[in-house]
Amino acid sequence: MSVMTYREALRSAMADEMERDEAVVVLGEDIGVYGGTHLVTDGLLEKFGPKRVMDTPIAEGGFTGAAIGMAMMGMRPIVEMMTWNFSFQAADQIIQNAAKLRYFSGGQVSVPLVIRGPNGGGVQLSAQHTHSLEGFYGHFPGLKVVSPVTPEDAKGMMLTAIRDPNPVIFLEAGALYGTKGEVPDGEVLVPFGKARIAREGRDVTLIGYGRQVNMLLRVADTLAGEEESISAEVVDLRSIRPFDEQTIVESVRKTHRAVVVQEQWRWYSVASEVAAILQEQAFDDLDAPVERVSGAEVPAPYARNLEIAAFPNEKQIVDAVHRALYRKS
Amino acid sequence: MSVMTYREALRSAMADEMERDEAVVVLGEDIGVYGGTHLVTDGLLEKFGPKRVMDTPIAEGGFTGAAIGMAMMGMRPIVEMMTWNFSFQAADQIIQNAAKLRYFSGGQVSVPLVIRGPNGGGVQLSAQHTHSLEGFYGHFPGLKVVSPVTPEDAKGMMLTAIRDPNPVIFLEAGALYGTKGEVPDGEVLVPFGKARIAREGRDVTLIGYGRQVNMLLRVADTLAGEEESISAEVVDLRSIRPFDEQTIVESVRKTHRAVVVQEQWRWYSVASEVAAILQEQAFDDLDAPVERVSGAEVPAPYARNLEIAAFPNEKQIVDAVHRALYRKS
Amino acid sequence: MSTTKGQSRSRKASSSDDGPVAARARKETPVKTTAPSRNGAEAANLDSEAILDLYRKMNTIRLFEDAAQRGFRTGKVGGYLHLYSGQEAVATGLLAYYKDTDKVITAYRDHAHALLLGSQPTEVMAEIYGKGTGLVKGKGGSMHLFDVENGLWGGYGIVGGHIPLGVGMAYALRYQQTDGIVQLYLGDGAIHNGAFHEAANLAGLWGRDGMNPTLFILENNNYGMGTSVERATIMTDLSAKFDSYGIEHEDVDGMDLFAVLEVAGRAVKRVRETGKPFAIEAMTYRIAPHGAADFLERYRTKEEIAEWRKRDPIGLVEARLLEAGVAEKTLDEIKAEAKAVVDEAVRFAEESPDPPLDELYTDVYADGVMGDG
Amino acid sequence: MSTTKGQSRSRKASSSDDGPVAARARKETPVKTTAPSRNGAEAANLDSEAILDLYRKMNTIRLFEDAAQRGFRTGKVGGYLHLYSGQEAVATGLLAYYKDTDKVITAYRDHAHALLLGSQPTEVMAEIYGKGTGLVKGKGGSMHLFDVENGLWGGYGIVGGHIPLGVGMAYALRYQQTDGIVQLYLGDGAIHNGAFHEAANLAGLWGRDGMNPTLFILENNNYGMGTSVERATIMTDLSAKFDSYGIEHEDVDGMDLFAVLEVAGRAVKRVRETGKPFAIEAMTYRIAPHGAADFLERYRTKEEIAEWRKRDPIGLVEARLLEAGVAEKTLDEIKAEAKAVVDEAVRFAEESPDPPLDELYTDVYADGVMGDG
Ligand SMILES: Cc1ncc(C[n+]2csc(CCOP(=O)(O)OP(=O)(O)O)c2C)c(N)n1
Ligand SMILES: Cc1ncc(C[n+]2csc(CCOP(=O)(O)OP(=O)(O)O)c2C)c(N)n1
Ligand SMILES: [Mg+2]
Ligand SMILES: [Mg+2]
Repeated sequence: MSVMTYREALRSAMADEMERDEAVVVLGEDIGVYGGTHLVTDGLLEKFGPKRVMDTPIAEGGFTGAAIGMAMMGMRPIVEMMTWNFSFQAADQIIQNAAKLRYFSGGQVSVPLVIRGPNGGGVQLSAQHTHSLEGFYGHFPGLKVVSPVTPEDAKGMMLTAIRDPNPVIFLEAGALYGTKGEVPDGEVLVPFGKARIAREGRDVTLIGYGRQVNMLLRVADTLAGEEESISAEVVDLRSIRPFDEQTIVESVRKTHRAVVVQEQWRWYSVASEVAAILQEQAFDDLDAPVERVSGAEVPAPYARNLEIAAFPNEKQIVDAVHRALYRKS
Repeated sequence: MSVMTYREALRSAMADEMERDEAVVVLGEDIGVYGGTHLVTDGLLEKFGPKRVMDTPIAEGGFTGAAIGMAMMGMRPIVEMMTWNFSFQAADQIIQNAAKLRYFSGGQVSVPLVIRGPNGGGVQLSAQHTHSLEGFYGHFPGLKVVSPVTPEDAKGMMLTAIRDPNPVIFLEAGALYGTKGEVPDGEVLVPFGKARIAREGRDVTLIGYGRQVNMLLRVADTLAGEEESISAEVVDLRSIRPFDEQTIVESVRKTHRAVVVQEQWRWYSVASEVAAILQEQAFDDLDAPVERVSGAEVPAPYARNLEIAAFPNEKQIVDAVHRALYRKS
Repeated sequence: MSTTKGQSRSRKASSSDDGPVAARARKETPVKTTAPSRNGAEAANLDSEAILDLYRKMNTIRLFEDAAQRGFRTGKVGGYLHLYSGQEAVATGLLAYYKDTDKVITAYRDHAHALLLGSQPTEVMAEIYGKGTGLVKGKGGSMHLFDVENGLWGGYGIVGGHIPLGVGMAYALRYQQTDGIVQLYLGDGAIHNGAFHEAANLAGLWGRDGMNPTLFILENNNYGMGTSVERATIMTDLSAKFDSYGIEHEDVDGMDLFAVLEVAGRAVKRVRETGKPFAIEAMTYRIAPHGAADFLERYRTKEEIAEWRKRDPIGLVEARLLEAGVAEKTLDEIKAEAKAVVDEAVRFAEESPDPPLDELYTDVYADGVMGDG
Repeated sequence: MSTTKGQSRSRKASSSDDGPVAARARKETPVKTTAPSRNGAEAANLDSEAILDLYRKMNTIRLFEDAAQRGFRTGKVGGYLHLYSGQEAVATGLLAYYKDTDKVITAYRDHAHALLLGSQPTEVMAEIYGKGTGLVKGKGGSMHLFDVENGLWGGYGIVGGHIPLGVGMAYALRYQQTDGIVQLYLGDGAIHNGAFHEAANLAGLWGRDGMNPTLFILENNNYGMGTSVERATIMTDLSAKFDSYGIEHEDVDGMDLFAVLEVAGRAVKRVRETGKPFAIEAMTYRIAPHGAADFLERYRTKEEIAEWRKRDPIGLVEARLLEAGVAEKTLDEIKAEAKAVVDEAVRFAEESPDPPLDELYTDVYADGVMGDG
């Protein structure tokens, strides 16, 4: 075990794999000479040289497409999206090529590609620079989509992503790059498609992923401290596609109540799917509707007070829990 | 009333509005000289000339962005996406500019834009040319997203779309361009955000949009003809954003059972949201889980037999209804 | 000859009203080599046997496309169907220099490329028919032919979308220290798409270090669906657009197999040796409709098509062979053989079974997640 | 002077190892006019009053940016903050020719454009502070300044994304039969983005019929964030990339207000009269970091910054004014006035209230659907 930041965890996973496998390269904007706008790739250029750590022009569609071509040839490129907000310019490459190539080539081609970068808001970047795209990419067969929240998962899931023979959309919690945590040394891979019980509980299941998980843990403390103490189980989904239905269904069979929280917008989202799954598979176990707490149905505003109001907060979640338990707040 | 095809209904709405309002122009690939690859715009160039009916190069991002700029200046451009599959190249313009401009300009700018074209599969166009993008675009605040199925709605909703001061994603049922129906003469606008009861029923609510609605009506006939006849209500959502929650909730309060059908993939989709809404707002009225029937979780295949197997069919829907009524098929 | 030079010149000339810049740009591009090269064959040092073989291939392609078209018209073939008829000299000449370390990538007009690279005509036709015996198991259809064993890496349906892939593949070929190159085909319509420009800039940039052996082959058939070059851009000297990326380029008469062979030989050698990209603009013409469902063809005249038919690439080779003293009978035999190959392909396709239904769920992921077999 | 010519030449020259094509392309572009134009002012027929006014504006911009930077460093300003410091001569010279039928659109480095177009410094600063009194009510922040009354149509954060908008706006201006033009600003990094190429091709095409009065202003400050021009493309003569779209262009020393004025006057007149696009490449430099959070600046040396500081655009104007006999005292007064304006802007911003919370839900739709007020 060693303590490292979320940022360092990602970097060490990439560095380890680059050491291990010549086929792994990194490309993106300002990841080399500049050191990476979030310093995630800092030092890799010095260590692995310009043929393996490639600064690119501002052409997300072009270099993502080129990385797909490299992957088709058996390389294992890691593309840095400086932020996921810029990936709309690469949507055609990601959705039409990376996700579907294996299928329309009748299995002749595979695309071992990782596309990674910060996702989600919270630092007043306003409308064009604030998106939470788990559902957006999770909709498409052929892609894998993950969203780790702890440094341990950041490293373990990055190792898994790089070795995965499929295109992986790796959504990092941009607001957490600096947060520290224990990370096992060496090659400890965290599998995709397995949710994590971040805290055990009996009365209600709180479901989230990415930086919301930390808020859910705080909320669980609050609830435990209430007069009529509420024991909340917290599930970190971790992986959006493939998705671990079993863990959330089993948790709800136990707690009979669920609140799902996300930063992204409500309509046609991860929370919609979670509610749909639970009513499908735990219909008779649910004592209350699955509650959803999502981002405000508006483009992200700039002003600090408005931005705070646009994202889920602890009070909203506590209120949702109370509704689910038919208690008044 | 006059009988016209879905294609003619769209064309007459555009022609009427172009007659009425100089600000309305149409642009896209091969919509003029060629007549439109689906002949929807056929004749408009001859009638309105090249300044109002503009053939563009193959640059979806460029001409969609240019249309946004025209709309900002008070024009009312209608962009034809030759098919919606090509809109991934314009995703950045649609999602980052059209949807958000009004917000990040503090209300100084509006974008009266219609982007229209065929959506959905069914004619063996395979993986890159088969998408059903209601949920994909419906996720984003700032956009309106509609999907008419009858010629009457095609015309009435196109009139509404062109006069709407916001960007409208107009998803046409490509497979139905040739189907005929009665269309009221003159300016009969169909409002957005209002679902349509396509058939009244008592025992189960079948929910869909676009070409699935026709299948749902056939299924309703089948169910009515069964030994223990089942009376199915069919709801055509018509509008994906804004969305009419009231109509589906009221229907389910009456029938206590719902099956939602879509061509698009299941994960993070319209059907997910419908199930989530119903369990939220009709929890105590539901006698069974909301059943979802979606497209197979694979990129669209080419072979006819595989493509047929990839889309929802009547048998799957009947089976889902039987499950919802706890009957065996 | 004069016809094409007329055609091609008039096409280039159509930008004469584009103002001085375009005019200058045109002037500045390397000397055009659209003039026929009598000694293209020699330059490509091909003996008449080799030429007869290319002639055979061109005939096979033409007859294959005619057969596919019949399949579509009779409802046996679905989806989209884009024919190569009229453009045979381009891919035939370029792929004559294919080496087994090379990779080929193109758009949806891809039947000829598969046939020329050695895919079985039976399996190509079966794919077009959507049968389980098809090149990609009936999953992709006409637009998505892949045969990676033989160097064909697709087969793509989104205009511009495959271009960045080809440039990345070329990087990989050098990164992996092979001597292979990528033959990257694109159309005149695709050059206006942002994906082309972003990819070409990367090719030029990576080529500076010898890391981008991409041979761009711009098949200028003067139309993107129904939109002619001069209606899509005012700078109609398309190859000159490569100047923006430091990529040298040359034009060639794409109807003349021998001219193509000559340029192709030089270009392939150069790209292989330097690891830098190069571009060839082949002036050609599709005598077929854009797609099998392009019935009206309002965007061009019967006369224009007739003019171009006079310079049918197969006819031109035929004339040259007869001139060179090859017996008419020999050519008839070759045509008959080509027909037999295509007839067999059709029979195979028609008799082949549909893909098994469980194929629906395979090949989604390379590891068996989410129901993938 | 020589410094910049050195700088700018060396920058252009950096493509000398790009092979003959790039070399040719470079040769072929119109004669560069980066040489200082002593009589720029006259050409722009500006009396010394007018020049003093531009000098005032440049000082206001510089002090405004310094103040915004302080706000960021002291945590009063959030998000991203991109300063214009060092590039003042470009927008100041170009917008001196702004006419009220014109429209201006740029990227996120947009404070100067707002100030030059007449937006209230108080409201601009308040926007940067995220206050309800801001130019866009605190909803957009530094990157999204809009003041459509004064001709500013944004303020965009996605590189390349605003370029097609500007081209479409220009079409509308002619469609609506105004004599307005669009001043469309973009950076050297944006020119490698597909959105630029697709939009420029449309501008050239529509301009053929006089339907595209777009003046492209390429602000080449030699860096896209930390990536220098020569690390982003091998064809470093960026203005020559407009040749692909039949768009004529001219280069100018973007540090020299008078050179900019001279070129701007001609270019604006020409675009207005012809309805055809034109491009200006202004060689300039940001002495500020890319964004206020760009602390390390590993991608350039202190020496390089120092070299450019010698040609600070404000310093150059100052020298010219003193030379022309303007009293030092006059200049000091102007600086003091500029400082007062900026101090007032900061005071206003700091004392302004946050936006009311119900503003969160307004301006989503133009017609109160879905909870929009
Ligand atoms: C992004 C995108 N837009 C539109 C289309 C529809 N489309 C298919 S082929 C074609 C014309 C392409 O022309 P060109 O590149 O010249 O190739 P050619 O068909 O002439 O071989 C168009 C517009 C598409 N497939 N992809
Ligand atoms: C599509 C996209 N990719 C990446 C970014 C991140 N980014 C913001 S500014 C910038 C550099 C742009 O450089 P340039 O166009 O030269 O403008 P300058 O900052 O020099 O004024 C980058 C890469 C972005 N905003 N949009
Ligand atoms: Mg073409
Ligand atoms: Mg720059």
